[in-house]
Amino acid sequence: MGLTGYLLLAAALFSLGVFGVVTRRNAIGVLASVELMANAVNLNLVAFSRHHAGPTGQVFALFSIALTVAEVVVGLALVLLLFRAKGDVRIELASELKD
Amino acid sequence: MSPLYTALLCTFLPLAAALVLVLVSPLRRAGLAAGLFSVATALIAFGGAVTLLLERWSGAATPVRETVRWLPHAGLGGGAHARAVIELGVQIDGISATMLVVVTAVAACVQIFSLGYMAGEPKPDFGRYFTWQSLFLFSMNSLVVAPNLLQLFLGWELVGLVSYLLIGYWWSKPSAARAAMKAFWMTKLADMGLILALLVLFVDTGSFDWTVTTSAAGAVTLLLFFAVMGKSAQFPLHVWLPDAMEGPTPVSALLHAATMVAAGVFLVVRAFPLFEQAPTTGLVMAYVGAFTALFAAVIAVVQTDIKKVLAYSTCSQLGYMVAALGAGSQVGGFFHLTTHACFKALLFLAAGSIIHGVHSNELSHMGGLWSRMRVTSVAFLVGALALAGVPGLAGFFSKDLILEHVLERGLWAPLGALLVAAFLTAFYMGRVTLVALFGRPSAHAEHAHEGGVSLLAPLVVLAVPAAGVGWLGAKLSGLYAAPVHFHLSPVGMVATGLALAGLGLAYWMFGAPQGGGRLRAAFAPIGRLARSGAVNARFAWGYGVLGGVSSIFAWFDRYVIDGLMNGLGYATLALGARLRGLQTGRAQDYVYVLVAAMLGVGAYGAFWSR
Amino acid sequence: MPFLESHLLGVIVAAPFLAALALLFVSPTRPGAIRAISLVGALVSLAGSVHVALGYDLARGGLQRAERYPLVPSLGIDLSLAVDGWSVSLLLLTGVIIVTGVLASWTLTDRPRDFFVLLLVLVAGVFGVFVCQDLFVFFLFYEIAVLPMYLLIGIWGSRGKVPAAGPFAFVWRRFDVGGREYAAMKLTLMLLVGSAAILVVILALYSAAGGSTFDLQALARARFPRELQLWAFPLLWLGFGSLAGVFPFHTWSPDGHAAAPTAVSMLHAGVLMKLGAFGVIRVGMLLLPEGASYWAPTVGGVAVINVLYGAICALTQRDLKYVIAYSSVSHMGVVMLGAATLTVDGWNGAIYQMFAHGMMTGLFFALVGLVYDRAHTRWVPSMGGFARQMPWVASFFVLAGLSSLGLPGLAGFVAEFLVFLGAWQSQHYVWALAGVLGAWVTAVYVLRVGRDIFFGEGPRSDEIHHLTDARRSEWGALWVLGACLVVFGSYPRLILDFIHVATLEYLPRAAGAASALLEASR
Amino acid sequence: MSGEQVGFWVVALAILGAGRQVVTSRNLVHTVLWLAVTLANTAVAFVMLEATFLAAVQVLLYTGGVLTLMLFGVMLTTRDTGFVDVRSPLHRGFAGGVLAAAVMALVSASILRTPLPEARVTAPTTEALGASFLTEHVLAFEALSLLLLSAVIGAVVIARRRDAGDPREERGPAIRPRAPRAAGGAVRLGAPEAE
Repeated sequence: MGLTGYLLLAAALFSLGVFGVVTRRNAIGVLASVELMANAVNLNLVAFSRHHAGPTGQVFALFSIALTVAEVVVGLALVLLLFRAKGDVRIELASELKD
Repeated sequence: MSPLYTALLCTFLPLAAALVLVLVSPLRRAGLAAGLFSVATALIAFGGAVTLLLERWSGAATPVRETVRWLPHAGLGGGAHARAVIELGVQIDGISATMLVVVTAVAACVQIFSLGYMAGEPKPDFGRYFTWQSLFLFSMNSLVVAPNLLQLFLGWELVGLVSYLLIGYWWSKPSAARAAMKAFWMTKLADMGLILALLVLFVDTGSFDWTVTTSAAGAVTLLLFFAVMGKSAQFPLHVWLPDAMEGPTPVSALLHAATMVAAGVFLVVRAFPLFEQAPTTGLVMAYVGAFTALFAAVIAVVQTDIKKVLAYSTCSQLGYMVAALGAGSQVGGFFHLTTHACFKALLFLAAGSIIHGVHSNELSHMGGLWSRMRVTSVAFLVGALALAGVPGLAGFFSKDLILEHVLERGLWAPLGALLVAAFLTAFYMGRVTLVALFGRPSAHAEHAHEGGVSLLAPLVVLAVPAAGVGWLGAKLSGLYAAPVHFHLSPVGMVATGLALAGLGLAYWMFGAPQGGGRLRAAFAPIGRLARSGAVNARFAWGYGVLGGVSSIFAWFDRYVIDGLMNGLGYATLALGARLRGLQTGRAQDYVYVLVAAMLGVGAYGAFWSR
Repeated sequence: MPFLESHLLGVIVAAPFLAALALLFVSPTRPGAIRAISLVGALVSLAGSVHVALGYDLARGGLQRAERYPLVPSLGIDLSLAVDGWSVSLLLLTGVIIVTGVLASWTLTDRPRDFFVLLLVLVAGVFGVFVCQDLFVFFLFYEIAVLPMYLLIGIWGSRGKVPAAGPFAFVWRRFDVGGREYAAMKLTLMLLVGSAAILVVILALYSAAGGSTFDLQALARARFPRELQLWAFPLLWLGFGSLAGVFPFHTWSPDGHAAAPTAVSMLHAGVLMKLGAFGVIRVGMLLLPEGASYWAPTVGGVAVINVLYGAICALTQRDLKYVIAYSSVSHMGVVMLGAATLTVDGWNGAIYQMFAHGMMTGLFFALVGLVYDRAHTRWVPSMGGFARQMPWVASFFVLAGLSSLGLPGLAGFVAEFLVFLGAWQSQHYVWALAGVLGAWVTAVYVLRVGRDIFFGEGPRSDEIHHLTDARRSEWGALWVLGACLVVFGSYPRLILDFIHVATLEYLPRAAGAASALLEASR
Repeated sequence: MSGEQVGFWVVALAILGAGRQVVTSRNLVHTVLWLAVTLANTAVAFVMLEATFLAAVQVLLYTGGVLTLMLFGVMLTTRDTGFVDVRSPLHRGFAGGVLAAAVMALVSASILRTPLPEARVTAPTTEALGASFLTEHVLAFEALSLLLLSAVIGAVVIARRRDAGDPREERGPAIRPRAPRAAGGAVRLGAPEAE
């Protein structure tokens, strides 16, 4: 299977992630959607590495995975904080951005 | 020592003294030691100046001129500017050597006099006084040895500064603080002329030298003369000079009689080659100078403060010099400057001695000092007679020279004014002498007594040139021009006659006969006019206008320009309040917009931008 | 130390940054250590600047000590540092001002650590602007220098009172006009709006030059199309000009300077305003010579307004800081005037005026801070006779005043004289006249305010007592600045030679365009 | 259709199907479990791309570590609501669909328009990967470890319960809803602080 197929697969996965990020109400749901997007990116990186050249793509994918882990950790911590503050984790509760 | 180094010594030694006094606080605060230190440097400078003059005197020396580049400059385009340089340096020739001697001599005398006169001051103030004195000597000397107009301007401004500092010496007195400020404002206003003249000259010729030929001579000289009017107190910019008498009397003697105010005249003497290229300016100068001579003499007649009389007299005499230079007589102007420096410094110092004895400036508080303060009185008398133009004394020779030249040029109106001024000069000096020295002693004068030796020695020393320097006219003029030999001209005889008549009138009115009551009544309106300060009022009015304009501007800036900016901010805020409805504060909505925007940009970049 | 020698410019820029960083690890309760670290950071920069000046090869001229650290190579953004004659002089100025600024705020007790951190970051930005040869990083440093001002004024500022009046009086109900937060906000907003204009031009230049480099030298060789130059130059002029106090965007200056604490005023008026003027010349006139010569009459005309208008406004101010702030507006006008003449003397004068005015206004604000600190008021009519208790402060005030009114022998004169000379050469006679007149008006207000504060009879307000003269650290600041005024005024070639070398190299570009313009108009 | 292609389609369908469940499932526990399915299938895709090491990491780190963590999160926070997420309003779902479709359209259009190399090159060995980590990318590697460390510390700091003595904690909210405050300066300008 060629590169194009993998890229299209990743694009589809990414789009699903976008959909989830803007529609899910629960913060953990949003987090899961973000994971989908990150996963799509990793898929891209590995596919490029396979069809293009050298280990750099895989190295980046590894970095990306590690970063995602860190992000999940911090994200979950924030979710916990939100829960403790508001008693719920619906994401619209965190609307402090509005002045 | 070569002339160059001597000149540098004369200039920079006083600067070094001033710096030491500024930086070494203990010395400055020590009072008398600071004074002696300053006097010593002044005396050394005087010695140097005398050597320089003597070298010229013997006729062996050629003019010395050394310069260094002060500012980098590179004119665009070719011509004169390609080689133009901006430099400072030293030029020693007959004029500067003579002037150096005059300046350092008077300065040394005044500093010695100050040792006694200012002895009652608190020690730190005493030190400050001598710091400024040393700084003055440096400034004045750097002006005198200037090789070009730029350096002359630098020195010119510096003496103005020292004048400000010394007039304001008693700064806690509001009137002194105001007078200092006023003097600076007025001279600075006039200095605009000098700086503009420099610009015109430099852009036209690529040089600040006064020896160049320029097509803009008229503009340059008129601008220069405007500056001279300020510095040398010519009508109508003379108003600061009488106020400047707020300073200590020795300061008045040095700065506001003998040297600093003469800097304007000195400028014209130096830049004479430029002035010769502009006859119209000469005419203007002759008229302004003659009018000032007359106008100030009239006012001097009615003054009751001895220093004010001398101040107006200085105005008047400076008018003489300006008129002489306007009439094309470099020698006449400069020679009168020299003689005037001697006898006017003497008069001021003697007046200072009197004030020291009487503790008052008012003529009515004096009287009968001849018997109580003999040395001072004799000195004052010599100065007064020299100023009045009594034959044989210094003023007689120089005044005669001036009148002769004015007559030669056929300037009838200025000649008339100058002759009347000569009469009035003799009259008011006679009046002051008779009232102060021989009048009925007032209560103040009862206990008057001579000061110490430091007060009297300078008087004695200065009295000699005040009496005799006139006889050196031919030799002195020979240092920088064709020697002018004295001969009594008809106009000189007329002037002498008028002077003697003036003295006689003064004797009739203020001496033993005490006559002329009706004449005195005739003078009363002039007195009122002088005291009301009509010219002064114009300037006060001008200052008020400036303040008014400024208030309007400031209001405009605060409430219209800045108000506009504030209004803009206000409008932005109002707009922001409207737009706020679009903000939901939900992170997801922001993400949505973000992604959509990125999509837009990406789509544009990928598909439409090609 | 070869490393130090080859990375000296980087060290100069980094030293204040590092000092600020180090301060973060110092306990806020140890003001002594905080001050010492700040002073060391400032001194390192100053020493570096002096070393750069001493090592600058005048005979060779041009850019020297080039250092290059790639930042974003794909966009052509490098942290590239180098000095020319102009930078040398301005580096020295900045070094002196930050050292004296730290000395002048020695006695600050309110949150000293945060204060010094911000101050040092600010000055690092200033150093960066002066040595930076990459347009993008130039802008970056410019912003770094401008932004801390908001906090510095907003937190440590003081307030003046501006009564409501005029056609916009309704605004007063909404804003606390004259308050420190108002002043900080106004300053920041106005400068940011200027920055936006600058950024637009920078991006336009970048793409017009091929989109591969931000290097100033390369951009200067790029020869931008005339249309671009004609619209881009005024944007740059107003953008940078808002910081240089160009009329009518000067109105942040009186409020900002009045509200700012001493050291901040010193830095702001002494150095930061120069960044604006420097930007106009360095970016505007050198990259857009045709635009510059086309707009020069306008720039000069507005500068004339600045000179006279600022001076006249200063005349009636009763708040001491407002007097000095307006005088800065007036003197920055002289800088812009010199720049607009497009002559060697004019440019020399403009850069030298930056230097001289920096020293002078630094001294002024240090003194004003001292007076305010002792008298607890800035209201001039309530003062008087202060010279009795503070003779040295009075002396230095007169010295600074004399320099500002252009007394020969002090630095201000040299700059003004050269600018006037340039104006006359460029045949804009009115500019020279206005400049000379402005100097006279300056004499009027400076001497008067000096008299009202220091001379005459004692304080007119009963609330003023316990006046004391300058203390040790303040004393040091005053002497350094005062000595600089005298030394660089009597022997200006110490600095002017550097400036001259750079001017001779840069001016032909702008002037060449000017003469071409003249040809075209014939 | 080669066996490999068949494998690709199967995996692709599995990934997308599970992904759809992740974003739509109402039950949060289900969401997380479906996410595990997606990630595991991605690991399979990695294997097909001959990135075996990565596949292993994916399974261990993601499916093993992260998902467990997320399950904990779900359990802790949505216990009371029975792990059920609130339904999004219809318009929101619609808008999200449009956005996702747009993303898909744009990205796939870009992919299809770009000439891509379809031929494979030799897959990098795990050894090469390791070498690359410790030579060429060593700085990034170190930086990453720092990042992980700080993330862990940050998470602990953020999520840490306040000391029992903290009165704010007793009342519940740790972040008190503050009085409306200026975010940008412009608003602040309008609300002068009394001095």
